[in-house]
Amino acid sequence: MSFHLILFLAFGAVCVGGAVNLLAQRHPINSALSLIAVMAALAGEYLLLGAEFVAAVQVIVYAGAIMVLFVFVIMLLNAAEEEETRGSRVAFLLGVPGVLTGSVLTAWVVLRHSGTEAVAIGALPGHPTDIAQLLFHDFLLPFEVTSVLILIAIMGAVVLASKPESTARKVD
Amino acid sequence: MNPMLNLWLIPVLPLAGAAINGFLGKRSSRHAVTTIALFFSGAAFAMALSVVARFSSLTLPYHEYLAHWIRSGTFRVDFAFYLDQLSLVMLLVVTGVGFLIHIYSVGYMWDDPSYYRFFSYLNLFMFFMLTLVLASNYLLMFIGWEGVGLASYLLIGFWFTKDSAAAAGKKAFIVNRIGDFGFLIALFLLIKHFGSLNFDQVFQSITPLGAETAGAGLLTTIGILLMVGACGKSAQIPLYIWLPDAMEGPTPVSALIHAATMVTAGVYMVSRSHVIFERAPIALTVVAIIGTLTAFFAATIGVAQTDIKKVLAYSTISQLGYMFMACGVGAFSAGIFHLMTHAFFKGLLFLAAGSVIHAVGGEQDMRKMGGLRTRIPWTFWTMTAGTLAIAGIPGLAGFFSKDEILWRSYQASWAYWLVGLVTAFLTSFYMFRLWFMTFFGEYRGEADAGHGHANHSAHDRHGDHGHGGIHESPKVMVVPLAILAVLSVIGGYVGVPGSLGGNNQFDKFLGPVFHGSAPANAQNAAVGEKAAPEEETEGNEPKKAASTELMFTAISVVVALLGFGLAWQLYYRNPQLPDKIAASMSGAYQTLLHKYYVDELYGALFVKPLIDGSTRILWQGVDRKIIDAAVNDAGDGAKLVSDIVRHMQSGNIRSYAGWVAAGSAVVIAFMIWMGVR
Amino acid sequence: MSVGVFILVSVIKSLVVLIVLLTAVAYTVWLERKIVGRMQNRWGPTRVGPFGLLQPAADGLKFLFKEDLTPPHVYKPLFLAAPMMAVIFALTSISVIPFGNSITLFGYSIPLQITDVNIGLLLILGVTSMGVYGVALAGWSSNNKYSLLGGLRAGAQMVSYEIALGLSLVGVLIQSGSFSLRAIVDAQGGRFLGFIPRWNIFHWQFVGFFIYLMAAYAETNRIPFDLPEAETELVAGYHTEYSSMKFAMFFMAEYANMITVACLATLLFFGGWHGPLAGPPLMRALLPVFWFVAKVFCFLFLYIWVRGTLPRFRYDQLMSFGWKFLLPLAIANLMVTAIVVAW
Amino acid sequence: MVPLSYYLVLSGFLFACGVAGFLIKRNIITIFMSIELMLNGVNLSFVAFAAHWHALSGQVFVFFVMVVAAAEAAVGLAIIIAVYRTRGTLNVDQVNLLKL
Repeated sequence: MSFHLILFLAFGAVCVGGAVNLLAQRHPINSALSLIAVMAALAGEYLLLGAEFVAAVQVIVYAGAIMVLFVFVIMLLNAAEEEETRGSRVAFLLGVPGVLTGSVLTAWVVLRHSGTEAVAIGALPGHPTDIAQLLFHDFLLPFEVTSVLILIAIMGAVVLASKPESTARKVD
Repeated sequence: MNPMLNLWLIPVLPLAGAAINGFLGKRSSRHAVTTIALFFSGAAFAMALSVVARFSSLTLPYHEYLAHWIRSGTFRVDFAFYLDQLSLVMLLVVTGVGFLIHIYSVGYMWDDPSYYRFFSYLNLFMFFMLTLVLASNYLLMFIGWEGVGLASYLLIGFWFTKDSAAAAGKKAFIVNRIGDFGFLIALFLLIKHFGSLNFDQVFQSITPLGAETAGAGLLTTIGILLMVGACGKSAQIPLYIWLPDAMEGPTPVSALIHAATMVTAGVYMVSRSHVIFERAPIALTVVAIIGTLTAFFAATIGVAQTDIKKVLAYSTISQLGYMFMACGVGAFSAGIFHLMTHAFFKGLLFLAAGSVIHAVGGEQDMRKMGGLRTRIPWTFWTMTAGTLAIAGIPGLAGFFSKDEILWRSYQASWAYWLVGLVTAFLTSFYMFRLWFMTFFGEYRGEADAGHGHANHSAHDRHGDHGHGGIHESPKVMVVPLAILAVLSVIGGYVGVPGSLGGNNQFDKFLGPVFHGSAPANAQNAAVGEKAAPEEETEGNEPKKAASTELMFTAISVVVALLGFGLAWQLYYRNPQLPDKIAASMSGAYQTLLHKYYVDELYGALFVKPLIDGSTRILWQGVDRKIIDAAVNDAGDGAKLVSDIVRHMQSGNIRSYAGWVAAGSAVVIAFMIWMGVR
Repeated sequence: MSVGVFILVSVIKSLVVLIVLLTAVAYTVWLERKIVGRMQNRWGPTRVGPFGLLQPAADGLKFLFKEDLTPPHVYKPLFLAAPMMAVIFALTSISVIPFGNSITLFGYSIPLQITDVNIGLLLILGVTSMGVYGVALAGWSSNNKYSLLGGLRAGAQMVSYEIALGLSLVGVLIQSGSFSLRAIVDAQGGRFLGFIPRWNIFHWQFVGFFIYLMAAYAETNRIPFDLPEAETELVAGYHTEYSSMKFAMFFMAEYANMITVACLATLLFFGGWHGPLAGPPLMRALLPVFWFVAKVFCFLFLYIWVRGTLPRFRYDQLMSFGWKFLLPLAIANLMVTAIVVAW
Repeated sequence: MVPLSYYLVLSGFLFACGVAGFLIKRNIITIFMSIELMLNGVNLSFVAFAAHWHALSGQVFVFFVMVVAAAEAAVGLAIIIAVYRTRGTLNVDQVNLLKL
């Protein structure tokens, strides 16, 4: 029961708890917060895996930006608790067992077929410079493509979220 | 080394004329159209003459490679031309007669609204015919073959507003298809077994083979199939039915295509393939029998016809029968000889008939003619020359060629000779019948010109210039008549048989083409002997043969005179007699009048079942019940299925997600299963 | 050193830093009140202790003993959690800030920094970005339209300016190719042509510093960007409904953030603890800390000065300024720096 | 020392939870968050593999995934706002105009 394993289990527990809580909570804002917890814990896992940069970016981008957007939208639309519907009950009765069995099966297979090779702390020094090397040399094209993608996403978001009446006002 | 002849120009010139007239003629004046058409056909003729001029200096056969067409493995077909004595003869006939008929048509078609179209078609026909004649391989020949079929279709249906014309055109086209089918199969067989379609290669690979006396072999099959094609094109039994209807076309067309050139393509093809036929006795016999029967039957039918052009049509068929008879007995040169002379006098006859029709204002029924001798002297005298020639009156072209054929057929079998003789008698009979009915006795038609106009529209509508009554044709029509008349008088002297003091020039001329190709093996007695007399005629032939030949000549002359006499009896001395005879033996007469009901027979045998079958089975059965039904049911099925499946499209996002998840779950399960296993 | 000692030292360092920081927060408040008072031509706090020096303690006591009331209709869990989040994130970001070279005590060389991770800067950025939640959730959970507006404003404003902030830092990062704050500071040692200190501000990064300053003000919701808590329009925005200690937490968080930002500015643009060294060894050991604190103090003074001087922006002005001016400028600065460094 | 498989199981569980959330939740926003959860699970396995195979590219992929997630979040949230504006609800069960 090494220190490393303890940390892993701690963060993992937070992850699992957050994920389950995301499902359990009825109010979107709680789900959002539990998701943030999951992401923070995941950042911890990344640190354990020696990927400090990824961990930092995880916190900044996911927890710091994307989830802020979610929370922002939740506040903006003042989302209320979700109400039960017939479809939801059906989905619940079907979905949860299915997902549980699926995950259990996967876990079983993975554990059954995985050797005992372990991952040590900092086994791979994910130093920013190395990552930069990869990102801007080997993966330059995908990088640019993603940049274009995100540009398009920005424009799409602007267009979609712009109020129709505002455009109407522009017209007259 | 051969001088460059530019043979390819000969077909291409008329093509150019056809193109120019076809595309620009509509807007240009009649004179321009005339100039174009005459220039290009004349130029072709001039080229042909130049070829003749340099012919002696050529080493035959002369090949001219133009461009490569099909190259597939070892099999190759080129746009290449081939010139030997045979094709030279054909070349001269086609260009010469064609040119004359072009000239004639200028006068004949002058008033036709689509004058340019006529000449465009005519030039097109020249192009294809020349391609056919000059081709150096069967495939190019086939192209010309089909092309002339097309041209004849276009020209028969030239007045396509007339139902009968359109129908006749279609009939000709379809019947020819049947023949072409056989031809094509023959070509495929040639490719399969000899890997080539070039005349040289095919014949070289065939020459070593022996004759198939044992029974029907490959060559026999090919030969018979080729003969089927020839039957289609050259209107032989059983495919002759299209030619009489083809008279719906303008008379120059009948003269050029359906008498002088196109219909003789079959004969040309057969004699071009003589190497094959000489090794297939059975095929030869088939050819001979078909030719003989055709000659006889067509003649009998011709006896009863009253339409002047129909008479000539049937006589054409029977003359073609003669030619095939000649080929069938291995006397290819004789066949070609007759082909040439026939081109002269039959072209002449048709043109003269056209002139007559023109004179009487579109009337084609001989019973409405008569006494035209004095009214249209030029036509009369030229037609007389033609009639005498075809009837086999000594000294004229038809005499020599027909006599030659009869003599050679006798050498094969007396049966051919006998039927040929009867046919000769019938020929002279119906020809003189036509002659008498047209030119002698009283004029039985209405004299007023106005009536002429009335049935112009029904028939050749050439007479739209209000001509007053009966009148001689213009110079431009008469001159070709005269030239052809001269040709049909003297044309025979190129091939005077030895027995008559000549030494068969024509046969010698064609010698290199036909001789020396006979199969080597001895048991092929039939063809061998038939080939023998030719060599003899060139030199010291035994007096016995000469005397017998003379005797036969005499017999045929007598027969011809008999025919003349009978016709004189019936149609000049007492013209009412024929009706009595017809009444007395009406059964036979009706049969003849209705051409042995062959058309009706074919209609009942092939056409009607075909139509019914395609209506009931193919249209209402297959098309409606299977094809349409399949399509409709497919659509309905799709509708049905999607009607069920669309409930998956609940529009509910989560349900979609559920489907996706389920699918991926299945995939994962499969992968796990694979992994675990 | 052994794990035990390591843990011990870490704990001690954390405690020291925490105490110092909280004290600093308290006295920054006092300082602000004093200076703004002077600027507005009044005394500021004078009664409690000399120069009102004990005022912070008094405020602290007041906050502690005031009634802690939770209004009805608030979403309780978040209403309670929000201030804590704010404080936690504010205090966390201090943990990677170095405030001096390593000193040697009892034979142990101890870096004057709680922990030196090689991505310290990123960590700070991340934590500060998390700081949004405190404000936003507070505004939302207190179920009050002014608060909600305040929260929304805070969220939008922080997310927007975070970009400019990050980009303004990238220039520095390019120049000193590391995320470790200590490394960045070390890269700024030395001088240009003898007398100009080799600080990033003098080393092409003055534009970057300008951008950073603006963005930092917005991030900390200080005037002229304090729209989330615009007293005049939103009646104190997101913390309208908060009282006593919970309000104090927001207060602490704000000033802690100010200090953090000031420290960062010092470290990134003003050479951290670099400064003239002289005197006996102990003094040599402590002078860097002094320089560091001095620079941070300057920045805090600047903060207060600006607050006393500038009016508040309008919200659309704020946004257009951030997106249409600051962001392009930051990108341009980044490009120029990249070119300069590359060449 | 933690075996690789532990990380994989964890990521698998997170992914499964994401799927479950997608299936069970009614609120569009929560559904989107479930998607983010799935992406995070995938990221974890990426990083774990990267550490296991000593190949940094795994971490690079994580960045790409983050970019995609960011784009998706931006557009998705914009869509959510538009939907809310037009339909006045965030419940996916009531956003079913496409239903037959």
